[in-house]
Parts: sequence; C-alpha cells; structure tokens
Amino acid sequence: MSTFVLLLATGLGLGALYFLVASGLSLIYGLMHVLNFAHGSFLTLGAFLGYAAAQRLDATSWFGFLASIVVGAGVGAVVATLTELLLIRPLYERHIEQVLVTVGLSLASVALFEGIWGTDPDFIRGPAWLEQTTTLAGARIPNDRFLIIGLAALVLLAIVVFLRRTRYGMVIRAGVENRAMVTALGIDVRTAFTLVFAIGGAAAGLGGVLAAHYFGYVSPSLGGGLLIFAFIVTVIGGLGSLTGAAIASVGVALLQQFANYYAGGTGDFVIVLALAAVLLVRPSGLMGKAA
Amino acid sequence: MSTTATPALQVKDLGLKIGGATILEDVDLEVAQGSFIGVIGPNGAGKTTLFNVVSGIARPTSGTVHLGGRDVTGTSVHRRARAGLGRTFQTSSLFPQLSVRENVRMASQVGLGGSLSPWRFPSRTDRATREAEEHLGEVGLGDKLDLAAGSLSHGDKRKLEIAVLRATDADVVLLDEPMAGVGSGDVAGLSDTIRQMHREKGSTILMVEHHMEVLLGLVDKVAVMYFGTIIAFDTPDAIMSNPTVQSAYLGTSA
Amino acid sequence: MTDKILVVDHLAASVAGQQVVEDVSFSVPATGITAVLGRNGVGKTSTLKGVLGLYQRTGEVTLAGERIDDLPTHKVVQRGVGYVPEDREVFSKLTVAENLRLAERKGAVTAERRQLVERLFPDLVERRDQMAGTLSGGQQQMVALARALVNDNRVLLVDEPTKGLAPLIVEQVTEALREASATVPILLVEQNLEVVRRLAGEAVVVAGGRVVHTGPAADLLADEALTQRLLGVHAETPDSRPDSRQVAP
Amino acid sequence: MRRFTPVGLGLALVVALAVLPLLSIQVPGILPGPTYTPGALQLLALCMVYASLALSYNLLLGTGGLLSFGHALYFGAGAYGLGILLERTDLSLWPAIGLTLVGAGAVAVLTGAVSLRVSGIPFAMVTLAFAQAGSVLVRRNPEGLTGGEEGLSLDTEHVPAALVGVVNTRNLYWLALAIVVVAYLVVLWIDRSRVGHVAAAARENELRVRALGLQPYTAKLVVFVAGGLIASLTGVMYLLLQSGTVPRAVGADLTITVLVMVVLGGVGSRWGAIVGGVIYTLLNQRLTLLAGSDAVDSLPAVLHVPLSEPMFILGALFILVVLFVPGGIAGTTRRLTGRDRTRSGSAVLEAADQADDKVLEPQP
Amino acid sequence: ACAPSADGDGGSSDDVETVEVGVITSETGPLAAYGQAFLDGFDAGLDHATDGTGEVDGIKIEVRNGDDTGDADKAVQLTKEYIGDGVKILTGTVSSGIALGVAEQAEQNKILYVSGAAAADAITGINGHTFRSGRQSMQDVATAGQFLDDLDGKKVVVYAQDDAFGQGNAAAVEALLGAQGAKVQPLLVGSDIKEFTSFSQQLKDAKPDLVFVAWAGETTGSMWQSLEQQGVFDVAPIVTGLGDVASYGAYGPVAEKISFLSHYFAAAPDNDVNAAMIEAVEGAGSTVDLFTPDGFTAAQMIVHAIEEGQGDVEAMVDALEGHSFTAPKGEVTVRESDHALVQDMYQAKLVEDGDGWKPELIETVPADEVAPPEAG
Ligand SMILES: Nc1ncnc2c1ncn2[C@@H]1O[C@H](COP(=O)(O)OP(=O)(O)OP(=O)(O)O)[C@@H](O)[C@H]1O
Ligand SMILES: Nc1ncnc2c1ncn2[C@@H]1O[C@H](COP(=O)(O)OP(=O)(O)OP(=O)(O)O)[C@@H](O)[C@H]1O
Ligand SMILES: [Mg+2]
Ligand SMILES: [Mg+2]
Repeated sequence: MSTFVLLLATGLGLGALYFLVASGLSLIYGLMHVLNFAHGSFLTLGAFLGYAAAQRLDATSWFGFLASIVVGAGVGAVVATLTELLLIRPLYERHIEQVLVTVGLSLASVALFEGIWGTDPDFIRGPAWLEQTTTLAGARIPNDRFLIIGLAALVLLAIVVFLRRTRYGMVIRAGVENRAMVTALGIDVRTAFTLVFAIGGAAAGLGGVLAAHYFGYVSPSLGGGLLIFAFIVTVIGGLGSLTGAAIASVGVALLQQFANYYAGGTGDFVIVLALAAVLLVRPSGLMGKAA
Repeated sequence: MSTTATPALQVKDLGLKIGGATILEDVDLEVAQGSFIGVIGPNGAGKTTLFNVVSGIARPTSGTVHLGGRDVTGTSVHRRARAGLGRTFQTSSLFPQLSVRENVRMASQVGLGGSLSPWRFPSRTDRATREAEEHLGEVGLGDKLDLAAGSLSHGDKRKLEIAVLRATDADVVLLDEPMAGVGSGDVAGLSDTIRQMHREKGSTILMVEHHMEVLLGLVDKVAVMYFGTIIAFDTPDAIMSNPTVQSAYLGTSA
Repeated sequence: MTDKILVVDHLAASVAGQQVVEDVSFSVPATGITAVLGRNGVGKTSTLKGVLGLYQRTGEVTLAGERIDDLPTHKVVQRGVGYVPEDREVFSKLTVAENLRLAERKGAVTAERRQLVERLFPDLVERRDQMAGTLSGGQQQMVALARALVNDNRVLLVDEPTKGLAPLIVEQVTEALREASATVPILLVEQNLEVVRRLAGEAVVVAGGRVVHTGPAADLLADEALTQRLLGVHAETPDSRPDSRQVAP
Repeated sequence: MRRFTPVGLGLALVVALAVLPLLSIQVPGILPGPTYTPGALQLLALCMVYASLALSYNLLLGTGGLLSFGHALYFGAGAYGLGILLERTDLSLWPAIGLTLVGAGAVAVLTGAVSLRVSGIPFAMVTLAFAQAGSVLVRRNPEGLTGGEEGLSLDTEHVPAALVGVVNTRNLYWLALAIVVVAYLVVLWIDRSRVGHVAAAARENELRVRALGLQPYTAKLVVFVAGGLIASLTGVMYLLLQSGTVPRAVGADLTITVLVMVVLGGVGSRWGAIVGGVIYTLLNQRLTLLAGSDAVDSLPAVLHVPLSEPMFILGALFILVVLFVPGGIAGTTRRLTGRDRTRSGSAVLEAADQADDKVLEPQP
Repeated sequence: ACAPSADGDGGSSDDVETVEVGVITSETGPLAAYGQAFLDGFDAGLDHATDGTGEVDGIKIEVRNGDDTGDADKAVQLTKEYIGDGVKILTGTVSSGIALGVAEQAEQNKILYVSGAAAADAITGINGHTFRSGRQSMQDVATAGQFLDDLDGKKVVVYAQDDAFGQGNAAAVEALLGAQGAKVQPLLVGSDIKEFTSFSQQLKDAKPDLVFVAWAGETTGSMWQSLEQQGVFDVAPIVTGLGDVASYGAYGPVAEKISFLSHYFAAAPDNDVNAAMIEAVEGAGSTVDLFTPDGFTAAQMIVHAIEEGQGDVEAMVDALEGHSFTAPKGEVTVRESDHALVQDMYQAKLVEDGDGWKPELIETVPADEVAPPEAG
C-alpha cells in the first residue's frame, strides 16, 4: 500500500517536473510551430545562473532559493528573447529552418557550457526542508515534490490566463497560420512572437532551477536529458494544448513510475510505445484540435 | 438518353452532421450518364460539402453514394478516383513546388497506368508528358510549362486545375466553381474547354458555379441546393423562373 | 494633390526574387471607386501587395500626402488602409468572432461600422463561434470583407470581392461597397465587369506589370475595341436571355 | 547531349576517388597524412559512410518530405544486425550481410507502415519513438547480444582477411566508395521513377494525389523503406570499417547529425547530401585538432573557451548556414550558376512542415 | 605523386632510435576530466621512469596525443591513423567501450596496447596484445566484500544501474561474494531512471546485510539522497566505490555514513613513487585524482616494455607479462595468464573538510586478497 502511495506521489512530482519543462516548449511549439531544441539549454543556463545567485546569498536559505528562482526565470527569459530576435525572427515562416537553428544552438550551447563549467555535475544544496520527507499513508514523500507540484500548477494557471485573457494568444495563433495577413490587419506580430519566446524561456529557466533541486545537481547536460520527455508530453498532450501537456505529463510520469517499478525498469520503453499508440489513434494528441 | 441505363452517379438520403450542425440532409440526386448538371445555391448551402462526400473526402453520417451502379459509400478517395471520378477544388489544390507541366503529367500518368511503379521512368518525351503539354495548350498555359505551380496567379491556377482534370480522363467530373477568379477575357475559352471535355468523352459533369451566364450556357439540368438539401432539380428555364431561386439566390425578386 | 488619397508612382514589386510589377503609376481619387482591371497574371494583386508592403517594392507611394513606401505593412495599415485579400485568407483556426476581433483597430472601429457589418452579413453573426476554416467559400469571403469594413479607413484596397459569391450576395456586396464608398475611397480589383460598371468611376488597366490605360470606367467599358484589346472581352452586349445575367440591373 | 556532362563528371570523380589510395597527395589540415596512408583512407572512408547515410536521409526528406527523427534505427539495424550475426552464427560475411539487409528491411517495412499513418511533426515523433525504443533496447544489452553501453566489436572470424587490419584500410575504402555509388544509384533510381514522382507530389499535396486516384501511402512507404535499406547497408559498412559499433549508431543524436549534414548540403539535392556528409564528417573529425591547437590555447578566455569546444564551432557553423545560406551548399551553387528552378531546399523543407496542418475541407 | 610501394618494411632496422607511443584519451567531451587525470599521470610517469630524459636505453620515446572526445568514431580514426603511421604502442582512453575497440585493433594489427582507466572486466584477458594499467570491477567488488567479516549466509544486495557497468558489477559480486557463501540479490534499476524513491523503498524492504551500490553519472546525488530519505542506512551498511574528487559532493549529507572502497586517492598509498607522482603533477599545476595513477602506471609499463623489447611488439609483450614493479599504488604485478593488474585496494570514508569532503584511509587491502579471478 505504502509503495503504491509512494509511486503515486512521486509520480505526480515527476509529472510536475515534466510539465515545468514542457510548458514553455509546448507554448512555443503550439503557438509558433517551432520545436525548440534549444529549450534544454535555456533550462540548463537558468539552473546554472540561478544556483550561482543562490550561492551568493546562501544556498540553504529560503531567501537564496527564492533568488535562484527569480534569477533562473529571468535568465531563461532573456536568452529566449535574444534567441528569438537573432535566430528565429530572420527565418520567419520557415518553421523547419527555425527548428534547425535551434538544433544548432543546442549543440553549440551545450559545448559552450562544457567549456565554461566543465562536464562534471556540480552537486547543489537547498533549504533543509526540501531534503526532508513527509509521511503520508506510510510513505515517506520527499518535500521538494510538493513544492514542484505547487509551482507547476501556478505556471499552468499563469500561462492559461495569459492566453485566454490577453489579445496576444489570438494574434499569435493567427500569426502562425498567416503572418502576412496579420500584419495586413495593422498588427505588429513580431513583438507578440518575441513575448511568447520570453515566456517560454522563463518557464524553462524556472524548470531548470527546480530540476536542479530535484536531481541535486547542475550540469551542462541537465536540460538535454529532460528535453526528450518534454517533447513526448508535448506531443501526447496535443500540439499547443497546455492542459493537454499537463495531463500528458502526469500520465507519462505515472506510467513510467509504475512500469519502472513493476515491469523491470521498462518505463522509458513503455512511454515510447504509449507515444506511438496515442499518435496512431489520435494524430493530433490527446487535447489537440482535431486535424 | 435512355432511362434504362444505370445512372452515372446516384446519391440517396445523404446526410451529414458535424457537432450540432446539419450540413447536408436528405440529399437525393440521380445523374444520368453523359449529362451535364449545374449545381447552384446560396453560399454555405452545402454544394462543396456534397462534392466532398461524393469524392470521399468527407464521410456522410447517413445515406449512400453509387458510382456507375456501384456502392462506393465507404471507399477511399483514391479508389473512387480510380473508378473514374475526377474533381477540381474550390480553392485550387495543386503541387505548388512542382512545375506546371509536372502537375498535369502526374494526372496523365494515372490514366496511363503503372503510376506507383519503381520500374518506369517518366521522361520529357513520353506519352504522359506529351498529353500534359497538349492539355496545357488547350487552357492557355502553353507558355508557362516550367513555372512552379505555386507562383501562378490566381486565375492561371484555375486554368491549371482544368488541365489537370482533362488529363485524368475521368468519366464523372465534379467542378467546384471553375470560373471563380478567371479573367473575363478567358471565361469563354475555358467554358469551351469544359464543353469539349463533355462532348468528346461524353463524361458526366456536375458543376458548381455562381457565374450564371456560363452555367446556363453549358448545362442540361440544374440542381438547386438550399440549407443542405436539394430543393429543385429541373431544366434551366424552369429553375430560372422558380420564385424561391429568384428570391434566395439570384436576387431578382423585384 | 488633396483630391488624391493615394498616389502610386513608378511602383515596382518583386516576390521570391522575381519582379512581378514592373512600373506602375496611378492615383486614387479621394472619393469614389477606382477599378484596377487586367487579365490573369498581369500583376493586379501584386500591385496591391506592393502598396501594402507585403511584397518588396521600390517607387513612391503617398497616402494623403504622406510617404508610406518605407513603412512596414502594419504601419501602413495603421495609417488607415483597409485590405481585402484575393484568397480570403481568413484565419482558419480562429472563430469568426476572433477573426473580426483581430481585425478591429484601436480608434478605428465604431458602433456604426459594427452594425453595418452585421447588417450586411447576418450569416456571420449566426456563425460567430464557428472555426473560420469550416466556413463555405462564400462565407469566408464575407469574413474577409467584414474585416476591412469594421474599421474606419482612409482607403480600402479590395481584391476581387465578389469572387465565389452567389448572385444575390454579389448584389449585396456591390451595394455595400457603393455605400462604403460614400465615406471611404476604394481601390477595387475586379473581374466581374458588371460590378465594375456599376461601381467604378475611374479605371486603371494593367498588362505585363505596367499600366496601359487610365480613364473613366464608363468610357472604357463602352469602347468595344478597347476592352477587346485590353481585357480580351467584348464589352457586355445585351444577352438574348436577359434573366441569365449575373447581376440584374 | 547536355545530360552527358553530369554523368561524365560523376564517373570521372568516382574513378579519381578509386585511384586515390595509389597516389600520394597531401592535404594539410584536412587529411592526417598522404592519401595512401591508412589514417587518410580511414577518414575518407568514414566520410563516405556518412555521405551515403546522408543520401538515404535525403531520399526521405528531400524526395518524400518525410522529416524522420528515427533514421538512425536502420543504420543501427545494419551495424548491430551484422555484428550479432557474425558473432552468434557461423555464417560467412556475404550471406550474413544479405540476411542483415532482409531483417533491416523488414524492420523498415513494419515501422514505416505504422509511422506513415501520420505525417508532419507527429510522424517525426513516432519515428523518434521507434528509434528511441531501439536505442533503449541496445543499451539494455538483452542476453548480452548488443554489448550495451560498451558496444559490440566485430567478430573477424568469418570476415575475409582482406577486410581486417589497418594495412587493409585501402580495401575498406574501396568498399565504402562502392557503397556510396550504390546508394547514389538507388536514390537516383527512386527519384527518377514514377513512384518517386508520386512521393514528391504527395509531399506537396497529399489530398490532390488521392483525388487523382493514387495511394500516397504506398509511394511514401517505398521511399521510406528504400531509405531504410540504404541506411542499413551503410550501417553494415560502418561495422566493417570501425571494427565494431556503439549505441550512438542507433541514437537520436545520429539522426540529428545526419539531418545537419543534409541541410548543410542542401535538402533535395543528391550531390548536396554527399558533400554535406563529407564536409560534416571532416569538420567533426578534424575540428578537434583545431580546438586543441596552441593557437587557440593562447587566445584570451572569452575566445579560447568556446573555440576549444569542437561541437561549439560545428553548432555555430550550422546556425550560420541555416541563417545565411538557405538551400545549403547545393542551393547556393544553383543560385550562383543561375539554375535555380522549381525546387529549392527550403521550399522542400516547408512542405515537410506543412504536412501536419494542411486543412482539409470540412470533415465530420 | 604516387604512393610508395608497400614492401619497404618501415622500421625494421636492428637498433631503433625512437619509439612512438600513441596516447588516445578524452581531452574534451564528457569524460575530459578523467582524460586530464590520466594524461597528468602519464606525463609524470614518463618523466619518472626515464629520469626526465624521455629516453630509455638510448631509445627516444616520442609521444603522440590524440583526443577521442569520448566518441568511438574518433578513437578508431586515431587508432588507425597511428597504427598506419607505424606506431607500435598505444595507451589510454577512459571509456570502456572505446578501450574494447582499441584492444580489438591492437589484436588485429599486432601492436601493444596498455589500456588506461577503463574498469571493464572484459578488457582483462581479451587478447594477447592488451594490458591494463588500472583496476577492474572485480577488484572493487572484492574490496567491498572485505567490509563483512564473514560472508557466509549473509544477504548482499547489489543496487546497480541496469547497463553494462551495473550488470558487470552485479555479475562480479555474484561470482566473487557468492562463491564465499553470500546470498547475492541484484536490484538493477534502469540507468535512465529519474525517480528513485520507490526503488529505495524496495531496497529497504529486501532486508539486506550489506548493500553494494554501483552507480555512476549525474543521477548519483539524487540516488543517495533518496536512500537517506527512505532510511536505507538504518538497515544495513552500504558500500560503494569512491569516485573522483569532483564526485565527493554527490553523496551530500550521507557521505559520512557510506563505507567506501577506493581504487585510489592521493593520501591512500604511502610510498615514494606516489609522493613523486603527487609532486610532479602538482608541480605541473594540476592535482592528482582517481585516474592519475593509471596514467602513471601505463607510462611505467611502456618504458619497461621498450627497455626490454626495443620496440619489438612480441618482445615487449613478453617483457610485460609477469612484470612486477612499484607503482603509485605500491607493488603491482602484471598477471601473466590474463594481463590483469594485481594491485592493492583501499577502504575509506569521507570526512567533512571545510566546505567540501576529504577521504580518509580506513585500511589498505592487500593486492592478493582482492586479485580478480583469472579470465578464461
Ligand atoms: N465544422 C463545422 N461546423 C459548423 N458548420 C460547418 C462546419 N463545417 C462546415 N460547416 C457549414 O456547412 C455549410 C456548407 O458549406 P459548403 O462549403 O458545402 O458550402 P457551399 O455551398 O460550397 O458554399 P459556397 O458557394 O460559399 O462555396 C456552410 O454553411 C459551413 O459553414
Ligand atoms: N509567390 C510568387 N512567386 C513567383 N511569382 C509570383 C508569385 N506571385 C505572383 N507571381 C507572378 O506574378 C505575376 C502577377 O501575379 P498577380 O497575382 O499579381 O496577378 P493578377 O493580376 O492578380 O492575376 P489574377 O487575375 O489571376 O489574380 C504572375 O505572373 C505570377 O506568376
Ligand atoms: Mg463551395
Ligand atoms: Mg489577383
């Protein structure tokens, strides 16, 4: 019983982490059709600089932790903005080439991080509470999972509000379909695109800081390792559907957890099959708009 | 036209609902071999949808479609095309990066068979290419053979659509507003081409067209669609004097 | 120059590295409708896109005395240029209402304009929440028109607005354009000569990327030899079947 | 008459490459030694392996408009398939290769049949998923078949002596050259045949193809399987050349690398793919030298840190190509020689992308 | 220009003047830090063994360095390049996969290969031309076994990654400790696992007497944290291998509770060679680490081989087989039968040292007590 509760709770935590990584990816992909391979690098950079900020102030204090979150998200937003301005914007309406540029950026940036910080992971510390556990139905659940679940919910809410309550969501959806026509309606679509990238980058940076606490380290490959799962949940969830990504994150994480535990570590295998199955039955993903 | 022959196209009790909306309802239509039918009706009446159901792009929620006596309701788009059904699209549907010649060539090749063969190699001199160039000449695109189809102007794309259709050699042809956007100077020529296709091959044609002058000059009978159903199917003269048609479609009620 | 709202001088436009408008000069009077005519592929649409900056252009374009040829498209439009594109170009994954809301420019929409659109296209009101991609061709054309009419503009560029519309709607749209032209000058590309006859004051004929004729539309359409030469048609002769005409007079 | 020139040029190039091991030509900075030395031949042979892999990928992307993220699976199937057969059975080399290709072809047919049911980015993801499954399997080392992380080395017992050992690198080089030629001819053949034309048309407008009475699925499957087979043949060559294989040969990274090669060369161009494969491999192998060189070491840290990372240079270079050299090397050449016609690389790419959101007319 | 005809037998003259040694290892890429340590050791070792002359017995030793970046393609390329140029001695690499590939080439081309830091047991006895200068997994495991006084009837759970490294360790424990009467139960966990909590609980529920952890890579930190959170330390002693200095931080607060077996850390051996190595490496501006002695030992072996074998491969092989000498880790022996390197191992613990951690020696385990079983 306690094993089941443990699997469930930690699965939710893992799902929340996946969602944090996927949210920005899904936002950018869904709205701009750019499958951002550099998303992992935004995340890594957010984690590195966020933790550096925390260390300045005292990594084991809550104040330091808070600072790392703010800095991480800020750094993510800034690099994402620069990426959009310098690399994505010149290639407008050439989605595949935009994807290719992000592929190049991810190759180059990971190498750069390795040059700067070395390839070994830096093991990090956070507030003591995060490393302790809370017992629920006989299962000792690490506290940081609760924090991550809470923040993931907040991010989901914030982005949904942004898309629903502001004009930007509409401008961007229209802009992806026919950019020229949006400008012909008198709207400067470029700022909207940049904003989406900035928000996606901020989500990535935030995800990076939390992922670093989840895994206990920062390293140049931190983001890349999570990226593939972010891709998978984004696609399973349905292109551009944030709620879909959230549901898929939890589903994928739970599936992975249970398969790993009960089916001899076949978690990755199982979710890959799940991805294939979902796409074959519903090519547009769980919550994607039917094609 | 003998009444004993099986109709080229027969549509029975066709219905289509999407979500809560009824797009088609109780559509019945029997088109005799070799006839030329005009389909008119207000915008959004369901004309294009009817074509989509007949060609297999949309699936009806009820009713059947028979082509040359065979029930094709459940079969795929390409099967129906193979069975001799050809169509044009209201919004031009071409291969934008292939050349004008290749666009038509692809269609001629289907008519000649063996299209999916890895053992046969198209060339600039084979029969399919020659036929393609012929058809392109007919519609007046003889001097644009090597342009990418996507770079054609709107009107030229419509002409290319007709050339593609000519090349498919279909027995039953659905034309969805072939004249929309064609320059007034070319309308006559294009309608000649369509008439020729009808006469020479004896193909059965259904044509949606808002350009009444052209339509009336070509068709034997007119079907009128209104809110997803066919409200009249008669000779052009009878249709033109139908009061509903006048008030709801032509706008000459005064 | 105050009687000209839009002046196009030696405009050339290119797309994908290919010159599609060679050298076009004409002007649009501050009132009424000016028609751009020509056979398929001569560069009518490209001219409009050049004016808007959707295609790369050189030459001078002046809107009410202000040069706009170095402005990006959205700035041109914000100066009060409404556009109805040839291929409708509705946003298929947005609802009808969203399509219209997107088109509304701050300070340019008025209640009367909204009412005009609703009166002209009751169909659209009914289908507010339908995805624009699922509309019929004619309904999409209405969305495209409505997007331009909902704002107060200083000039409208309208590319084949009646294409694909049923005769009844053609008549209504023609009426709408006439009504609109009372308050805003319109540059109209149109293949339906009957519509041109009823609306246009001036006519500009394009061939091979250049202007080959300008003058009053009525004179042009009355001159059989000229229309034959420029547009490839005989000017409309009364038909033997009067009720078969596209638009009843 | 005019068709003759490219054929003659190609033939001359192949002959020139074939006699290279008999000559002594120094290409400082690019080749590690004169062209007859095993080091140089090994490098050139590796270039050819990747060139033919890039060719096969170009068949998918350029001709079929299929953006696959799982192409490495078939390369890996060739390499691991042959490796396992040679180790676990008594088959001699050639029958083992035949059997490997049959097996890899079967894998391609199966996975292709499933993944082609979707298109665009979903297709990319399903193929990625299959390749990922293959990669997980290889790393897991089931029954000790694949050697897991440490890879599988070539069991030379049944390999002809002429293909074993550094002194025989020459023979491996010739074999690799032969495989590029075969790959090129097969790709050319598919491209020129009717089925290739239909696949190219389906890339542009699938609905149109169906409305003409053709089944785009079949055409795309033919292209996919042909691409897969060439990739596995290339994998076979890789195993022989490297005397072994590592899990990277099935990983998503390799597919991305090949994608980079094809884009570098110019999507949709056969010789572009070859050039892209060769250049990428040379850069990838030789940049390490530059990165480790004293000249770079003596630079200030802002320059020396990035420049001493070969992948940084490669990634940055790739970005520059995509940004400033659209259509890759082939596209640029075409533009310079004024032969740009209907098909440019980025147009083909666009088609691959649009596939997923092409709006059909209303459907229930 | 034409290629020279192939029959001119390169360096077959009787008195060799120079011998080239190819050192292939990761200078960049994910394993760069390991590669650096190996190279530091190698340079120091070469200096030490040739008294700073770079010559032995009048033969000049020329070193060629190649960066494999951890990529097998590059390693094969370098290997063939070197062998093609007539290099008869290769050494290096920190990746087991690459080491196995180079070993394969060494056998095919009849040259001498002294593998470096790669721990794979498979390298031992792989062929007649391959030697090793580092330890192998079996030696780790044997050292771990020393933490229990009596293994008979005890339950040893191996908690390891489900990959070649983990599987190898599990097999080694089974073979070695199983033979001594322990009940060995492997708990293999996918190496790509992200959430350890449930496995930690499973481990605790297994009620082991000794836990042997074989885990490498970035997830190490969260793995240990999870063992702590689920209370596995309250159940049984946990043994694992001590990694390089950079990994000390991975254990977090539990570091002091873990029993470490160690291949090497600077303070473990107490002999002149070790002291000389530390001095040389630090003198060159670097620090000694886990794999520094492997490089040092490799250099010592190569110098000895050249001295005895004068560059002739078979003679050099003969010279190394059975050779005993004082390496940084003390007296080591190249076992004649399978080329295993029999060497001392260490038991250690981590103690807090300012901001970081510092290993302290508990006990040196004599070489013969942890000698790997002979590879057949
Ligand atoms: N998903 C949907 N939801 C609601 N209504 C739909 C949907 N898809 C199509 N429709 C409606 O179905 C009707 C039929 O459209 P269709 O394209 O067949 O009209 P049409 O007769 O061809 O008109 P036109 O002459 O303007 O081309 C339209 O009113 C359209 O809005
Ligand atoms: N995207 C493009 N790429 C290349 N050439 C183009 C492109 N768009 C238009 N053209 C070319 O520019 C020329 C003018 O096209 P344009 O669309 O302006 O013609 P038009 O006068 O509007 O014709 P229509 O009456 O058919 O709409 C045509 O010959 C066309 O081939
Ligand atoms: Mg229609
Ligand atoms: Mg036009």
